[in-house]
Amino acid sequence: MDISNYLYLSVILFTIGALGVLIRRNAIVIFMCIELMLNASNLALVTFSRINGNLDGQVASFFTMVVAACEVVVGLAIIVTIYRSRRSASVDDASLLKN
Amino acid sequence: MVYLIALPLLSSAILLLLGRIADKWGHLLATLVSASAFGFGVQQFLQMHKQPGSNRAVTQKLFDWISVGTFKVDASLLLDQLSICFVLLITGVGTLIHIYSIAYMSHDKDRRRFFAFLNLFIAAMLLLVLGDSYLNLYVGWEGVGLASYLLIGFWNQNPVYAVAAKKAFVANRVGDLGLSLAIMISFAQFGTASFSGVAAGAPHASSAALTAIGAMLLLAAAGKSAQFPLQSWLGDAMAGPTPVSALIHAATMVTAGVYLITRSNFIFDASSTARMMVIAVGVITLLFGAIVGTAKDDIKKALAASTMSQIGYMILATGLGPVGYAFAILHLLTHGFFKAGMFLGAGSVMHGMDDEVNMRKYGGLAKVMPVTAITFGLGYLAILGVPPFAGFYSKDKIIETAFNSGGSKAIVIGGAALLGAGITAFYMTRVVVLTFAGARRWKSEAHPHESSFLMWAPMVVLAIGSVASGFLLSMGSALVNWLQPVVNASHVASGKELMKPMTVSVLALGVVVLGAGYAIIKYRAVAAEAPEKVSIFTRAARMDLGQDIVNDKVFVKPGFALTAGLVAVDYKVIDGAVRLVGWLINEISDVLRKIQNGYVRSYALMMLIGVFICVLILWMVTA
Amino acid sequence: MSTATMLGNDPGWIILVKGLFIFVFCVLCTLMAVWGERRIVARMQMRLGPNRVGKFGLLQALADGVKLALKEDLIPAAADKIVFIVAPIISATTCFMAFAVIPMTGKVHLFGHVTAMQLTDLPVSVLYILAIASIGVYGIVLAGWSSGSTYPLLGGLRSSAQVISYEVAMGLSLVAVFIYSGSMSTSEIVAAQHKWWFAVVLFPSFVIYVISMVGETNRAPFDLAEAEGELVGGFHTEYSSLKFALFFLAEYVNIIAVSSLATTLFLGGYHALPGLTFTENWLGGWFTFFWFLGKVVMFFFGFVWLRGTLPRLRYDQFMKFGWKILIPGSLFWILVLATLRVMSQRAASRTLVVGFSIGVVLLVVAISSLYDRSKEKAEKAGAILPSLPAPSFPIPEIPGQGFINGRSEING
Amino acid sequence: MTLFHLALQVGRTATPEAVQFWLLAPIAVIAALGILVVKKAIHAALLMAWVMVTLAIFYIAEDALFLGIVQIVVYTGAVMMLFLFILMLVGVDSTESLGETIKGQRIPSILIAVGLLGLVVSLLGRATITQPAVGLATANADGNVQGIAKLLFTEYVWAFEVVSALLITAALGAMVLAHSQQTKSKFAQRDLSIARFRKSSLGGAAGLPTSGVFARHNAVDVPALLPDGTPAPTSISQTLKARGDMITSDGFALESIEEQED
Repeated sequence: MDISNYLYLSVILFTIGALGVLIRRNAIVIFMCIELMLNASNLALVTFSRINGNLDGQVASFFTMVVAACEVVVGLAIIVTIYRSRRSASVDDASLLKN
Repeated sequence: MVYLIALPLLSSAILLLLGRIADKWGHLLATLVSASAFGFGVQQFLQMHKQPGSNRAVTQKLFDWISVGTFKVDASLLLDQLSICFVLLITGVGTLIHIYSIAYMSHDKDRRRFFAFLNLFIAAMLLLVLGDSYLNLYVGWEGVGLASYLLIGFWNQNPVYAVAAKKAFVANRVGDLGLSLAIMISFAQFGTASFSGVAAGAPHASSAALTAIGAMLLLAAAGKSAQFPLQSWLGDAMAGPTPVSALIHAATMVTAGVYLITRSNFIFDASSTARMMVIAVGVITLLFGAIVGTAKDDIKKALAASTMSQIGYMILATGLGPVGYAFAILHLLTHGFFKAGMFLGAGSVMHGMDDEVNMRKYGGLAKVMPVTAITFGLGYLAILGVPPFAGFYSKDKIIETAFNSGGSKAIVIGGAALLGAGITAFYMTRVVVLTFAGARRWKSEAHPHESSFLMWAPMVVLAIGSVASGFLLSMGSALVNWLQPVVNASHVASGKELMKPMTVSVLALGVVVLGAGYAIIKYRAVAAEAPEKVSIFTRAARMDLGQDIVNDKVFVKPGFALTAGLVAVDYKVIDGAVRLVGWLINEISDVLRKIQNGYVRSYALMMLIGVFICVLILWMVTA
Repeated sequence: MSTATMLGNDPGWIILVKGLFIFVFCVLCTLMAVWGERRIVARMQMRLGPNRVGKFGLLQALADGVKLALKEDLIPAAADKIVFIVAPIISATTCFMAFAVIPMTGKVHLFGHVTAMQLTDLPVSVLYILAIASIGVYGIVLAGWSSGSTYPLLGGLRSSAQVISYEVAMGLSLVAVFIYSGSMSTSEIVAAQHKWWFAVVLFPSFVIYVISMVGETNRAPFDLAEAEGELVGGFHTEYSSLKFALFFLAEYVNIIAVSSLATTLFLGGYHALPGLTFTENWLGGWFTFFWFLGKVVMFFFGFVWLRGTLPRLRYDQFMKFGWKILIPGSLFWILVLATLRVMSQRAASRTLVVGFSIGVVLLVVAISSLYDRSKEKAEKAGAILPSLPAPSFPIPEIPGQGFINGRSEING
Repeated sequence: MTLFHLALQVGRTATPEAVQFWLLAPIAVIAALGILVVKKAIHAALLMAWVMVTLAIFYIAEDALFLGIVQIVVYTGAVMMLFLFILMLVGVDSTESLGETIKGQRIPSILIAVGLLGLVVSLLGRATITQPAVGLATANADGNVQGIAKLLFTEYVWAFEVVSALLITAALGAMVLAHSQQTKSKFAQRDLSIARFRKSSLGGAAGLPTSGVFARHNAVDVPALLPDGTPAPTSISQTLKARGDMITSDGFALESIEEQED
């Protein structure tokens, strides 16, 4: 099997993730879509690692995972805080700064 | 050498920054500093005196001031034969006036501030005369301008005084513009602003540039020394306390113009046009000041007009070429003594007369203020040029030099100088007669009395100076020889003499006797009020020959019109453009604001579009 | 020949046979476990327990299963149907998957093949078990959420927080094993214990693992996800019939799985007790299976014993215990252990090692005594009750306050 | 054309990896697309988890064993569990209407996304045509875990430390953000029991009457009757009262004893 198929899959998943960020309103779902994008790039990294025959790509995606975990933890805490005061997890409602 | 400047500056800073804490001892500190500066100056002078003529100039570099690429200006000081004269005059007279002021200002609650300003002035003036380049001089130049402004407006609670201070400041600015232009031209022309650099370059420079620099320097000198056409501020500057008038507006600061021209002798030596302008300014001012002086009833203003006139003599002398410089400086020094002495005397009179300045309200004060009368009288004799008093040696030399300057113009200049001497005799006699002689015209509630020791002691010292300085300085051409290396007066005796010194002295004395005699006759008995019905000449003189009116018509009104025009242009064209830009941005923003809708997802879409564009470019590039 | 290469040579049908064996083993174990638990708990509570169905009631669990299967399958109206159905399936499938890497016997002959009773061996098989366990939690959490009811939701919430918390402690206790055995493969860990069991060498890790495995399986005293007294039945309140049976099955298979893992990691796996190693060759190596089974049963008895004796913890106490004692404790322990390990690798002298160990022990004792003292102080300081206005009637003595006579209070 | 080519390729090289890929990849894509359209966030989370598990399997297939397992432990086990946890705290029963509220958002988004996809796929097609894969056989010779560990603790040790600092900071940050200050001190059981006895009346010392005691109904929303026959409103849970799920107690009062004797 052609290894680049993984890359195509990665691109597809990345695009879907980006699209999800753009068209979903629930902040948590948007977060998931960001995770999807990160995962897709991880897949690309792992595949690159295999193509180049060294493990740096895997280490990079390992770091991506850690950073993604950090991001989720803080992001979800923010969502909870916002939800506590506004009773809504929709990103469109959090637009006080406009105008 | 740097301590000369640093000490007064430091003392001034201490007095200003410590505030009320220094109220008790501030004046003493200031006086002490001034006196020590004088002592230091004397020591320097003695040291210099020991050296042979060519080694006397000392330069001291302080620090690199400006260093941009190849363009370098050092902050450095130059103490030479010319500077030391000024240093001694400034610190000596300055110390005397400090002492005088202790008593004179003792009732003023702001005495500490006054002394702080005085010290600031001393520091700035010393910097002016010690700077070794035009740029350093400029710093001192501005410093004395500031000090003068602060001191004229010392009693700024009086709006008239504040306006007078502002007027002096503005008039000085015009002159300063000339100085800065001169510096710029010399930078452009010679690549340096140091005296030695410019002196070295001057012989090779084009006459147009030299004339331009000379004209600009003359403008600067006119501003600072109250010469025509920037003379109008000096009379109003009398608003300041009398010691200020004595120190700044008689003895030192106003002579800065003379110093500047003397210092720039290499410029004026090289440009006869510039020299001619100097002569013209000097002649006009000496007559102008003298005429104005005849009509003033305010004793200080009369003395101010006299100062203007005497400085006119000095400027005239500097315009007369190498030989004139020394006489200008000689007259400057003697004038410093007798004019300062007379101002202090006037202050003493005012002090005794409850700050009354109108001479018509004086009369017969010689009896109650003998010391003041005697010292003032000695100064009077000095300014008149009666032998053997100081003025005789200095003023007569100038008149003589004017007559001997060669050509047909010499007769005009000399005649004018002689006429000036006559008028001087007239108005000075008027002052003396009105103040000290005749019947008493003061009101009964005034109790004129002799001033305290602290006040009359300086007056006595200055009176001695006005008696002896002329003789001492010109004995064996002492000053001329002393200054010879600086002003380069090697060809003193060149050109044929039109008149012998003796002839000039006799002529001058005759003119003086005429003027004085007329004044005695005319003012032996006067009314306490100035007569209203007077000749048109008197009226013109009273109005300062319309100097303010001319200023107003020629400069101020067109200036206002120009400014108004510029404001209109600024508002319509420049602001209009700015407003147009603002309006455009506003309109564009209104459109763009719709993009900024507050929705995170829209922003994310923008980001993605950006990414898309980047990838698109990448795609096209790699195609 | 290492176990990994040996397993790599297995033909496909042997793998199938092994898979079947694991499945049967798990189900049988569950049936026996249910019966055993009820009998043991009954003994502890001075009862008899089930003894009607079959000899000693042995078939009781089977009968229960049949009954459950025949019950009506209810799906609440508020439930999210798909997730409601998927949840027990996730639970029941993932619990079996952990067994794939558990070595149950040593080298045995199976239908003429030399192999070991272990489906596969990965270099990271312990991590694999952790991964599977973390997927297994989805069953509980989703069941709680999808029921559309308050109590299951609370149970699901509790369970997700609980599992995340105790997985950290469990993972940290496993790190000690990895450090000591130098591998994450189960068979190699078992092989590394041929001299000393890790339960002895790494006693603190063993204790932490045992505690967190109880937390991980939601068993008493950590059964907060299904706490009957508070949440009715917790996450499975709305479940009935076969779906409930699946959760039931998953719970017991999970218990067996974590017990098996504990056996493998700390009790030498299928190896015999020290001194009885000759038994390992009996029955062509198959006797090792009984050693394995025996150890698992011992752990299971521990589970039952805990359930029979300990009351349930309050939720905050439980979380505090996990985060403030287990995790810092195991972190500290790993630090000490890693230091010791490096020392031994760099061939440090024995005195140095002993000295370091004594130092650590002294440090721990000092800290704990200080902690106790500060706690005592805090308790003393906090013992003063808010002084409410004293009532006008005598009230019973309150410990630490002495007898309060209302009237005398007012008069005094 | 490309699709056809790919299909041919599948037919030709039916290695286990290819089978696995063509089995799981389409499902993963479908699941990912599902995230875009499902209404309930929790369904999205489940689909997401599925995609992550699939990716983990792909990692393992690509000789990244350790990363695959870590993917499951970290992403599926921790991150997605955290998502579920928050979803349960925040709007359990919220379904999201999928209608777009921002004008000009959806269509351009889809267009741009599809365009980006096309561009990158096209770029990829150009980039990887001639490059044969090296494979990880040599790199993984000492074992995948050991290989990664070697890189992590030598070349990338600085990044490793920085990332760990980041992780701790993030944990602290999350605690600070999500922590809500308790304004009133909580009463422990002990305090409550003391407070019960310190009241002016000992009436409630034994606890509130249970609902349904002496009553003719045993539903929780029916008040208990006191020994004298009057209903006790305190016997009903405060929660029910707050919800308004309570029947007025007057109707349950018994007639007075005298009346009954009459």
